[in-house]
Amino acid sequence: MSDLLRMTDLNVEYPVGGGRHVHAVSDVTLAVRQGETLGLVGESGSGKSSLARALLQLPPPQRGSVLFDGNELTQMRGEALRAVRPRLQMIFQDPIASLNPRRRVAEIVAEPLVVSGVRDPTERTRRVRAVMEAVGLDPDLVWTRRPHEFSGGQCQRIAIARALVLEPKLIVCDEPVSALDVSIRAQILNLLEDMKARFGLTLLFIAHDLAVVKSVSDRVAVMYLGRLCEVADSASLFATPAHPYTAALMAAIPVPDPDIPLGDTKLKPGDPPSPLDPPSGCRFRTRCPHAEARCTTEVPPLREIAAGREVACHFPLIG
Amino acid sequence: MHWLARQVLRLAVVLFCVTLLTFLIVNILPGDVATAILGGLATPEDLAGLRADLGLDRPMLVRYFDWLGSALSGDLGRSHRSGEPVAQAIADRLPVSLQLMIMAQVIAIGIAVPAALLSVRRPGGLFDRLSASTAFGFLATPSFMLGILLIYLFSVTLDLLPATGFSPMSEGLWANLESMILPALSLGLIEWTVLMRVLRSDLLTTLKEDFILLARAKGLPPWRVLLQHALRPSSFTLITVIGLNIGGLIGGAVIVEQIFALPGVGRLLLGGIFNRDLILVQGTVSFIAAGFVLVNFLVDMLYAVLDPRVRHVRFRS
Amino acid sequence: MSGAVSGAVSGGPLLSVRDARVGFGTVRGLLRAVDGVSFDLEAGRTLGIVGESGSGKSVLVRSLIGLVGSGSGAIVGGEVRLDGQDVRGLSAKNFRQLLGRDIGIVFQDPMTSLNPVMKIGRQIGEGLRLNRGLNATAAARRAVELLVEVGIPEPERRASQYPHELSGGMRQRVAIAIAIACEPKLLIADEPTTALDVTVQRQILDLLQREQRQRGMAMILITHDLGVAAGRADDIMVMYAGRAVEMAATREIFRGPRMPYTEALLRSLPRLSDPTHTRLSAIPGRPPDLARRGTGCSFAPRCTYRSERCEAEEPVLSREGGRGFACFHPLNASAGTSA
Amino acid sequence: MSASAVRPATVAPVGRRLSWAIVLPLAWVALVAFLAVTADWLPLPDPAAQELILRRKPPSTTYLLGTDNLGRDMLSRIIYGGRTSLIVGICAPFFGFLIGGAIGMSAGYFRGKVDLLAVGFIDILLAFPTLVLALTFVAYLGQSLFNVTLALGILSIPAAARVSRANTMAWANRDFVLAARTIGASNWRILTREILPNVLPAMFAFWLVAVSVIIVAEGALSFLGLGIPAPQPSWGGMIADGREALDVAPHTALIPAAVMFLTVLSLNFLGDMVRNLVDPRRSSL
Repeated sequence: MSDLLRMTDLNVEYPVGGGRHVHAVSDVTLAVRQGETLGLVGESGSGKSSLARALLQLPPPQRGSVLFDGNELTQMRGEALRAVRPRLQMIFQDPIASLNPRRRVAEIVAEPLVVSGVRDPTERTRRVRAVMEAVGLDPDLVWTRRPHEFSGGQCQRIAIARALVLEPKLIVCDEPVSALDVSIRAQILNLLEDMKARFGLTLLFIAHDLAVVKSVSDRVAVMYLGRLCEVADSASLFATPAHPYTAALMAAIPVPDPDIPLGDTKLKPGDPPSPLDPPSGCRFRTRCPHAEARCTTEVPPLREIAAGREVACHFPLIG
Repeated sequence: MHWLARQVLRLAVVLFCVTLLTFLIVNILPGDVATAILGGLATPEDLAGLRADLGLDRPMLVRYFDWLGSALSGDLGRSHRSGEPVAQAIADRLPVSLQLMIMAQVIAIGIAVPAALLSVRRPGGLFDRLSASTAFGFLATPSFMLGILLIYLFSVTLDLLPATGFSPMSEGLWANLESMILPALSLGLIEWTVLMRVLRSDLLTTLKEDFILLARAKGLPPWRVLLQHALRPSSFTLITVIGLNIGGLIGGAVIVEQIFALPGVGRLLLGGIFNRDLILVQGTVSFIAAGFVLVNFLVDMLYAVLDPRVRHVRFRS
Repeated sequence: MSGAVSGAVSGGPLLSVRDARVGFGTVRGLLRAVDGVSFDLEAGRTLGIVGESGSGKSVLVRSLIGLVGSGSGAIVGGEVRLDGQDVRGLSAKNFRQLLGRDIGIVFQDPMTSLNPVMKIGRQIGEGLRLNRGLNATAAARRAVELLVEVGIPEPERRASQYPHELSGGMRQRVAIAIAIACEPKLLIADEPTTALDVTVQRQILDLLQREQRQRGMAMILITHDLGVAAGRADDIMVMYAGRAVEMAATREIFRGPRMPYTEALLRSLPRLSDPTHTRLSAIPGRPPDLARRGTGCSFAPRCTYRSERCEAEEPVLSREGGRGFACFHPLNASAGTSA
Repeated sequence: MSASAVRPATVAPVGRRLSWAIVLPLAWVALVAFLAVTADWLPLPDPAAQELILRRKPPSTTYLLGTDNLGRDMLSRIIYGGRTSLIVGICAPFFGFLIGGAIGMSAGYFRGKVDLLAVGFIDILLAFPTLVLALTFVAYLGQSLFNVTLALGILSIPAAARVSRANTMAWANRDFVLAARTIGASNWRILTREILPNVLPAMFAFWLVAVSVIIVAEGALSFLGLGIPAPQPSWGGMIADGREALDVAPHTALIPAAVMFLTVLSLNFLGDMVRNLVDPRRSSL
């Protein structure tokens, strides 16, 4: 499979006042293959959302390249970038905030068509109706209503319809179900899987919930404090995590089964460091049970330890 | 102290722009000053002489920097009506204006804070509705109207207090207060409404916070929850508004000093405007604007002292 | 065992709630946020209350301790007994005393549940001074001890800091220190880890559980996360649309749910043990509008087992062998026969 | 997730019901506006016509609201004064909001250097106490209806800019703006189609309040004798005139004061109501 999206040495920094900067994303190199779902896992402060925004050039990253479908996005500006955007869409965490409260549902879903120059109103109506039906919204019922008349799950369907109407190649899903109620999540996850099959999509699926990520992702990348820890196919990553952080994350997950004993995270006590002032060397070393002197001085590079398995650790748990 | 340095720099820039703008307004706007001073019957020679006297024949920017230079050393020039040094004229009248504004502010805060605290104990209750309606009424009353109503009520009808005129502190504290109470009320009775509404609204927001629930869960009685937990985090907008509203208070003071014939800075300014006393107006307006900017600068500092979150961000080395 | 929720156990439960109701007057009519919930909780046990947003789980618990009510337009009903004492009958002063001494609370977001402009030490000591009669010095000393106990390094320095100077996990530890300061008999944790990361969540839940066991407190753990409840609660009460729809010992709930909603919820969860791209069994529809509730079972419109009776008649919570469920067509009938 | 459920549902806002609290202010403002517009066709005496023998007459059947110090008909002067107040009150904030709104929205949306410039500009205008700047402006521009409107319009720029900037910033951070950018919408389209419709209601509510503030400011200028020039009637000027006869003919000051009070009060009521409709949380200030 070929790469649809390739980020190389991506760096995102932003100022936080007082002359200080957050290093939100540091030297991330990651590819998303045509037709796959790549899960991106991390806790708050891991830089996963900054990464998503940077690859959409909103705003562009400070350093690094983003190669999407043959276009180097970081070199593009204005009109040229706008021409690429329809192929690269995004779904947001808070579905209500991602819809303009003053506009009607039909207008919201048709807006991408208007912006990208579909002038014929009947053509627009046809396509909007088609995509609404695809995501399970009844066009006649929702057409003239406004977002606040819908629940979070319905709003997320509207947002998905808006992302799909231009028939994009890649959709970045930034925590698409974490703001939804437990009983609604499965509906939206199933819908994303259906849409992926139907429209031949490639997905970059960002979430903090490992179980959710596993259920949809072919491959998974784990981030910690702005750096990649591990990239592997979903099955082997969850069977035998190679990075101590991945292992800790998996052990920390509360499992909805009282007969499975709580796992041991093996983490050193203490909270995650602030992304304002990340530790030297390996950023996970302050909590890592296997940390040695080398981890303080030397940043572990992301290296391949087995076929399709990359890990950034001096002392990986396997291999 | 990176932040502090930047704030001081900003203050300097604003002060520079403010004085420059005042200078431009007074000098560029139509209406020849010399004609205004000497009247329509003056001869061209007289006019030219006066212009040279006032330095009006030199380029504007040169004049501005001249003025700024002497202003920085405390010399604001001389009024060309009375010949009095402008700085001296302001200094003479400043105590009256300051007393008026401080008294008004004390009245405003003294009414606003208890009223807001009592209002939020039962939002929508009798006291809340009563104080809200009263505030609404006063809010719709301009200070010049309130001043006249107070004179009508306390001087004309009840004959309790003097209608106009000022008694300095040297004539005794009571005589002084007697002459100041109605002017201060004219300002304070309007000002409190704004402060009360701001504080009430912030208190209501704070009272919905979880930490208030936690304080109640500790078993604290309602008044302690209100005073120890809710009041301080709710007072930051109030402080900002007090600072910003000093601008309105200064404007109100100009009017009130005029109504009650108080010899303050506002009346000095009005006299200058009516007499087309260029240098006096330039000096007074610059002085008032600079004072206002400085007060807001101090309020901003106070904010950082009172709110540990802001202090944390600003004074981190 | 399930004795804690079955009620009527000799010696009497620590907390006993009967027919709790909370209603809010809204533009669209009375919103029944909590509609007739009863349960008992014994000392030393943990009750997990599980439900989605709007299920009424937080409102229920807050109403028990008088934190919903005056001023918010809420109408609160039902009977609450703590240690056999009728809580609702107490004078305001006595109630505050009870609240301060016997009940501790931890809220969801430690950012908003700590006073931003008050030093941490003082926030911990405040309750001690009020309810345990400690003077300022003793309260300050005790506050530092409590900070040590909840695992905060450099406790003296932290005590003189403000909440924003601490990380999220540390703030929640401080909130726990405040909650346990007065040695309460009942600890209420309202979504205590929802605002935290998984690895931090784990530490906080461990801390809560340790304190609860050491002190023999009863704990109510409110959560929307079935995983959190599974690992920490002795018994579980599932709430849906303001009502308790199922109550049982934790293992029984997860092994053989009787109420179709519980089962559907469990089945809709993605699990790490399933292979990628396993189709999830989603629950269709969404929770009902509490201000416009019709007759019948609230879950009926989304339920695969529904009958005409479910739409016409409201099932009451029936108790059967120590567990309760509100359903006309209970599942796993082998554990008992349907009502 | 569950915290939102705990927040008690807000009780139905009083303003939403069609009560006397809306009807009366609306009726009063409508009456003042109607009379101001139709004044030329109404059977009114010339507001400038003096009748010194009939000065300071209390209200009677001939002179419904009495006469002033110079024997001019008070009713006529009140109505024509209302025309002045409304022209200045409506036009000045409109001008200020057009310019201030544009500045504020650009600053709040683009941030960075644009924001820095705009905030600096606002800071400098705000550094002058409003009335002092208005006085200076009018004194040197010359007293006329246009100049008074222009001066007060300029003075409403910073307030308008602040309101629109704060609102724009709040909305510009929403995900729907980011969503509009991901589909390639231009800044102009985002500002006009996504943000403006959300900022407009707050601006409208603020405009209503600004109208009453400007009416008061115009009153203050006229009161000090620096507003609309003499024979033309103005409420502030009438109050100033009436002040001289407060002991013998209090109606000459109290009637225009009452009219102005009612007008400002009504506008504040309507402004508050609109603001509550726009944003129930920001119910005051």
